Amino acid sequence: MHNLAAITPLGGANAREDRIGGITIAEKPDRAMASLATRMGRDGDVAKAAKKLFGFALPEPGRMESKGDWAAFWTGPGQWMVTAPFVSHEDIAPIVKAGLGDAASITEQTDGWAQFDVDGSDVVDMLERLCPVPSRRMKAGDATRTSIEHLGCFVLCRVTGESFTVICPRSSAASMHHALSVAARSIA
Amino acid sequence: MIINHPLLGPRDSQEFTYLGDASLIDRPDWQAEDAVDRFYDYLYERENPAGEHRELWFHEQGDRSWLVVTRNTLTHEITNVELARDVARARGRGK
Amino acid sequence: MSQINRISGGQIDRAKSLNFTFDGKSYQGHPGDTLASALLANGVRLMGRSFKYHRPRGLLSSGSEEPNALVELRTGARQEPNTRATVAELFDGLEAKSQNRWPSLAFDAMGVNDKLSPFLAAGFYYKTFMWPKAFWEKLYEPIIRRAAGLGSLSMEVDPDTYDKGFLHCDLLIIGAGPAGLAAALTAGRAGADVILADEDFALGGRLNAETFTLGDASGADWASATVAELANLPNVRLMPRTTILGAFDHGIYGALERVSDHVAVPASGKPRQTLWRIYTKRSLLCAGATERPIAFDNNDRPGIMLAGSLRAFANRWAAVPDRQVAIFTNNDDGHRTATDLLAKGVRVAAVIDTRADAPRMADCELLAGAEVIDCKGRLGLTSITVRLAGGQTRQIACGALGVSGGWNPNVHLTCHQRGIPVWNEALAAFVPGTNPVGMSVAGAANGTFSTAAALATGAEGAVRSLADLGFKAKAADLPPAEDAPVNLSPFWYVKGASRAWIDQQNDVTVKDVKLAHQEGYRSVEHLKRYTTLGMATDQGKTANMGGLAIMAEMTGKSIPETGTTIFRPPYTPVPIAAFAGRSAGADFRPVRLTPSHVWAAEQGAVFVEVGMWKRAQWFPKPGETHWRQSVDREVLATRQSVGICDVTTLGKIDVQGTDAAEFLNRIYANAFGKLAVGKVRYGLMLREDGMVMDDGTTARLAEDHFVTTTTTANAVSVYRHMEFCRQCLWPDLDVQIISTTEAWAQLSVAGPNARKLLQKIVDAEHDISNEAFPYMACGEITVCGGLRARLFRISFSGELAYEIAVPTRYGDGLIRAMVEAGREFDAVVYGTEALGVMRIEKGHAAGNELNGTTTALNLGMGGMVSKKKDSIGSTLSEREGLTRDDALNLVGFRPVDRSRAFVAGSHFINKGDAANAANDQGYMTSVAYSPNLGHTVGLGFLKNGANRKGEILRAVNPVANEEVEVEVVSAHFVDPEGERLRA
Amino acid sequence: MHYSGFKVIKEALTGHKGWKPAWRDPEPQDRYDIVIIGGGGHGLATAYYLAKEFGKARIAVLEKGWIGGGNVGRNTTIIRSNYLLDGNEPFYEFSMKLWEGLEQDFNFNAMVSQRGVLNLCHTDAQRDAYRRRANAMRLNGVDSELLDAEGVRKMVPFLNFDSARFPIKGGLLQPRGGTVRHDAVAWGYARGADMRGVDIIQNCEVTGFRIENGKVTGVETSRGFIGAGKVGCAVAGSSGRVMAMAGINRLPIESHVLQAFVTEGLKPVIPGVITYGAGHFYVSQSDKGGLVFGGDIDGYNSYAQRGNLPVVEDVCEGGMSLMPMIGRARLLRMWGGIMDMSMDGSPIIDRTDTDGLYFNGGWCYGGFKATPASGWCFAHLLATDTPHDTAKAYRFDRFRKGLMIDEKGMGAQPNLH
Repeated sequence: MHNLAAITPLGGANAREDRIGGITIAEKPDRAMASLATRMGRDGDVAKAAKKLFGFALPEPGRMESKGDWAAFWTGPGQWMVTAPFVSHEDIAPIVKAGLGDAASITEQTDGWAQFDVDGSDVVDMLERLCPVPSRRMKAGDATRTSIEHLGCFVLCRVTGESFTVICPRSSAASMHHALSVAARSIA
Repeated sequence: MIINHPLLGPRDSQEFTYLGDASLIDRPDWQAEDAVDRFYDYLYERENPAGEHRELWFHEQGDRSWLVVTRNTLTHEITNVELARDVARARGRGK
Repeated sequence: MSQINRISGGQIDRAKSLNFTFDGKSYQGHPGDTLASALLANGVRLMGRSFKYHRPRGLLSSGSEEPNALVELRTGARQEPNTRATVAELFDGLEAKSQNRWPSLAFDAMGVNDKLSPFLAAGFYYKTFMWPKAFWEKLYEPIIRRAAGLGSLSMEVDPDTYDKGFLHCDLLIIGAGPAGLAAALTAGRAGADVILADEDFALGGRLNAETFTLGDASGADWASATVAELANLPNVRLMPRTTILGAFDHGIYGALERVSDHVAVPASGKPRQTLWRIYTKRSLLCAGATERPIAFDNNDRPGIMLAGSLRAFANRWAAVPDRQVAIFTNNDDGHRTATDLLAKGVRVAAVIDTRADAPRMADCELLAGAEVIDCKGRLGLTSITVRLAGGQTRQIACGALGVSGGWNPNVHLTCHQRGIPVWNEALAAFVPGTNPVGMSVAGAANGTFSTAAALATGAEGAVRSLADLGFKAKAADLPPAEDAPVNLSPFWYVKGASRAWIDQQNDVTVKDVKLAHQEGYRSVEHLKRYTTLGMATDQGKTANMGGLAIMAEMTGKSIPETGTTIFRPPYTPVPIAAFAGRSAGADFRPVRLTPSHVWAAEQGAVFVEVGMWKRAQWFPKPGETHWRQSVDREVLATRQSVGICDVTTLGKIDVQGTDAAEFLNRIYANAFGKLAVGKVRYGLMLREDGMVMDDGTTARLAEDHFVTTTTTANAVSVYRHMEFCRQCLWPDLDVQIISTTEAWAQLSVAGPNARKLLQKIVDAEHDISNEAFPYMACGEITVCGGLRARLFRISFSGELAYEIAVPTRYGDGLIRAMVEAGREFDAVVYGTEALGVMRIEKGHAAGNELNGTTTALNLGMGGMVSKKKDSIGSTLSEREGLTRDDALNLVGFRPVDRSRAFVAGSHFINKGDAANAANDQGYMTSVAYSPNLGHTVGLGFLKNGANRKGEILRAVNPVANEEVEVEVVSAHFVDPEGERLRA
Repeated sequence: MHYSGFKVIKEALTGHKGWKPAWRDPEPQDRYDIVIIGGGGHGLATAYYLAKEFGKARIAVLEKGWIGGGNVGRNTTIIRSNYLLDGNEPFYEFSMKLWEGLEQDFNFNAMVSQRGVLNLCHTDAQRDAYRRRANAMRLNGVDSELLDAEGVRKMVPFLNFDSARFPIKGGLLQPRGGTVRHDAVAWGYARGADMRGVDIIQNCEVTGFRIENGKVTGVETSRGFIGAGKVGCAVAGSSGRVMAMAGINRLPIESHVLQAFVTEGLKPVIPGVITYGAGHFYVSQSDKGGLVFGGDIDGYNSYAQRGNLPVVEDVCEGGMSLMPMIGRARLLRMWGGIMDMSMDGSPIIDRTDTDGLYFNGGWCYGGFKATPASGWCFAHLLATDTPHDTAKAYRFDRFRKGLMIDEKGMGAQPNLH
């Protein structure tokens, strides 16, 4: 076991969680993530292998699927992000690679991103101050890439109208956290 | 503007980055006799129509697809949106 | 009671009083008041001064079209110039000042302009102030600029915040008058997602200003009952205090919500205003109409206002400018004002109607076929002069005059996509022509003026709009309402009038319009620009039609032949801060932080902006007082022992697939096919025009797996370019790319002791000796007891160097471990400044050299552009202009007198030549003080530089009046043979 | 009629009865020696100089709408000659010198106001690039100054020095840069040309070219055929449309929309022109008090003369980052113009392959400041068939030959220039 300590995207030893009005903003460094991109002409192989590895079919555009440890959301034609608990899947890329073989290109993405769970009954009021996608109309399992305050990010809907995850480039975690907090305060 | 993404539905054009005329797909043959002339024409000359224009947009804050958008430059009306990869293949581009 | 002109009734809460001041004097009003209504109630008619002639002015209107009553609202950093008193909602403690006057509103020294007005006719300034030439800037313009503008900025940073947001709806209803409310009821009950927006704080539009009944209820009561029902529908969003400011492409509307303008200070964390971008499937414009005045001599005196506004003040706000009023109209609607005011106990001296056959509608004297030709009362109206039908004149005492020239539909938003309104002869007004796609118009905005018609067309409009979307809506059941026709005889200005104001704020008079015609400025655009008609803060809402009508008369053409009045966004002016939202000041753009940021901040690093990144520029040590001391120390220590630098910011793109090598072959000028697994190669990327786009290293981790790096600045554009090549040029290549820039914390370790240091970090099973891991090797390793990592033996500094990458969360831990491990070598951590010094010493091109106009040939890398394969940019790089013999070459420079320094941006001039453009030999791109060499070193582009080594030139810097003799040398100042990096 | 202060006083005292139309409204003749298509700034200036400096007669300017209704009437009025490259700098300096004597020359006060143009820099690399440019200007005999952060603070203390996302490191100042009342430029040239016999024909849209044996013999218009010895095309954003009528279907030009903005009138706060180096924002204050500002083009091909919200917001964000004290100033009006964006960001003044047809275009969004020199150089080319010394580089074939004049180094992507 190596001896290097990890820090969170916001720079702390522990994940940060804030409650502003009815909204909770929680940093989530405990999810490992890898990208999966279908090799040319290997769609069928990918579908099969993915079903076997994850236990579900890779989701359609704009959607997210999950089962057990695994979740996946669509990111582009023939491309997905796959996530699993960090504690058990820190080496997520080789695990996925092993399952997909040469049918897909797998790239470790865990630390490329900062994940924030935003929850609360008025979370949509907050999100509509931040991003152009219609968060009010998003249903559980909807997942899309968009931008918030000039930052490219993914917005995933976990529970319709209540729970979302915002995933942004790790280096900008502080700016994203600031943007989320300001928006939460303005509706608090 | 709103670009009706073939896979994702309507999206704010602010999520996209614009390149220009879709003829940029038709990159000339480097081994042609008059390759320099062809490349010059390909890269520098534009029809610049006042009306229907096929153009390339990149869904930078989205799924990273390049799209070919058919848009009227007088009214900004968009009549067709295609994945550029499909258009490129249809125009005979491959490997 | 001090509110001497407060009458009975109205929609104000008399139980509560609000204190406010105007020009330092204290007054009281009530909730429901605007600043304008409260001032009127307090007997204040004089509220402002005009722009050019500084004429005393009062209210013209009761709404957002107001041209005259502009004030500086609030004080200190919240001071808000040019605020229309008519839309400023009264709050307790409100402070307002009049503007554009000195020393006081009642006595304004600049009022002398009014006396000089014959000399200040339209466009006078185009014809004079030209002699002597120097006087324009020294004398004339400073005087003009001193007189410029209306209100003033505080010059302080606004303490309030602004929000932005995005809304989506099926139907956006713009305006909550009778048409808008009927539409909202219809659409809301049908279950559609509806947004109903109105600029007013009270929804209801004219229903709140009129005495009509809707069924059994007053208009205002019906409006509030309807609003109450709508508020209970979850699919309807009511947005009072929200102006739809513009109609943009594809059904996108901009809206400004004034969240906190009705309170003294926004609540903690709340924005002052929110700018909404509303995505609509359909929209229904129910924006009502704006009344237009009739011009007559001195028609701008305080107390003269639009008749509809006069009755709005009386009915809604229970305020009148005076207890004795008169009405001047060319249409039936003007008479309503008389009726309503009489009902309120206000004396109506007469209704003057330009129509000879005017009906007698109000219970007061009617002067049919008569015209108001002049009036008295400089600071407030005292009387009007009426020319009776028979030609005789009559003086009528009054303190207020309501003027109605008819109503213009508020077509503004229909014009925002260059739709052109069409003329309606019966209304003598423009009505919507081509509307933006998805927009319909209802009610007065569409020229259907009666309340019944507004209700009906609003409901029908909603039904039709929703039918397009597949909703089967049923028109809401609507109460019976007045359905009076429009009876109007066009009348724009009183013949013979001269100083009769058309555009009150900008002081454009009838004679100015005539002068413009006389001088040939006859198109609407020329008229507008020459006279400034319609260019004031009200965008000519009450002025444009009058100007157009006079021009039509002058040219002998009809109004529609003469032109039309189109409007541009925004509908009403919008604070710049609102458009910026949260992206202001330090929050202008997001910040990107490096993995070692926390550690660097602990060390007291000085940070520098590199694109969005904040990078450590240098790490000052105690006792270092100048940045050069820190940087020199970092450079020397690195070259003498070892230095560590966070280089995470370089773009990293993962390239995989069976065709990955071929793909790289095509996007880089040099070849990649034969790069062995476990090796790294430098790559030069060209744009299709042959200019260098970017450079970086590419490591082959497996047959079908590469990691390529970009410069920090170009990471995004290179990735986009690669996607373009992959999807648009070679769609069948099997290659997948994805950015991994932030997934890995990457540290550079450079210097003779780099390996020794690394060996303490890299786990023992990985042999990184020079033999096992030579220059340009790469591999996947583990560090610190099993953490997966990547190691690249590449060098930017020219030293023995590596870049080591670990998952980003461990980057902080890694730099701490490296610093600890490096203690025995006196390792330093260096910043971007030392990095820059070392790369200049080594002669590596960077951003200053890759400026988008340099070719591989310019950089001395022409040989890298392979002619054996197709790659982006190779063909056009052969053009004659890019391959000239005297093309610029990147070379090094050192001062002949080593004690002298030169600067980047200097130009090269041959010795003995005059320093001018014709003799320009090139320019210096990058300069640093080399602590290793003890003198300044520079890189630069020099004509035919490759063949001019040893030549002495002058590096001239005329902007600082400096020049330094320099010698042309190799760009590789340090270790030109590359022995160190292979050590 | 000569304009003067004396004349203004005289007319004021006699009821302004003596003012005559600033230019005539003539019927088109059958034939002219030279026909200029486009009654914008460049077209009118070309006609003016053809008549005044090159002694040409029988000249017409054909305008499809009203003169001055295009970009000369919808820009942010900035003049400057702070260019880097040899292909550009002498030309823009020639223009600047013409501005400096323009009003006396054409007897119309265009309010040429040289209050300085200050370009801010926010990184060392930007400062180095500005120094190179400042020196290039000096080597061309043009005024330039390089300010450090303190110098900038002294000059414009109201900028955001304390909480800026991108701190101000200095600036490139051209003291002679400034602003001009844009409409007056069109009108002044029109009046001056008209006085010298040029026919300015408004509401006369060119609908086609008559080309015989490879030579232009005239143009078809909405008011009939008009014969011409030579035809000069100066139609900016409409270049593609007009040249296509002459069978030239492809040009190194794209038409894009540029938006500009003006606030309500405010008491003077901004001395000259200030441009932000870390965002898309530049601003000046007009003599009427409005802050006139703009930023980047919308970025997509357009002939619609209107833009969209993202750029409005982007520009205002830049403004609020640089000078937050303007926050409570209200944006009064926004408008869009069609920019003839060339492939290297620099213009074209050249002959075409069709004998007798000459082209002036590709001004990107810098055409206003170029108006006098563009007119003069185009007149030179039309009159002498040789390029003016300062406009020699503005050739069509420079792209084919690899002689681009790319100030920004953006390459063949017009929306980035």
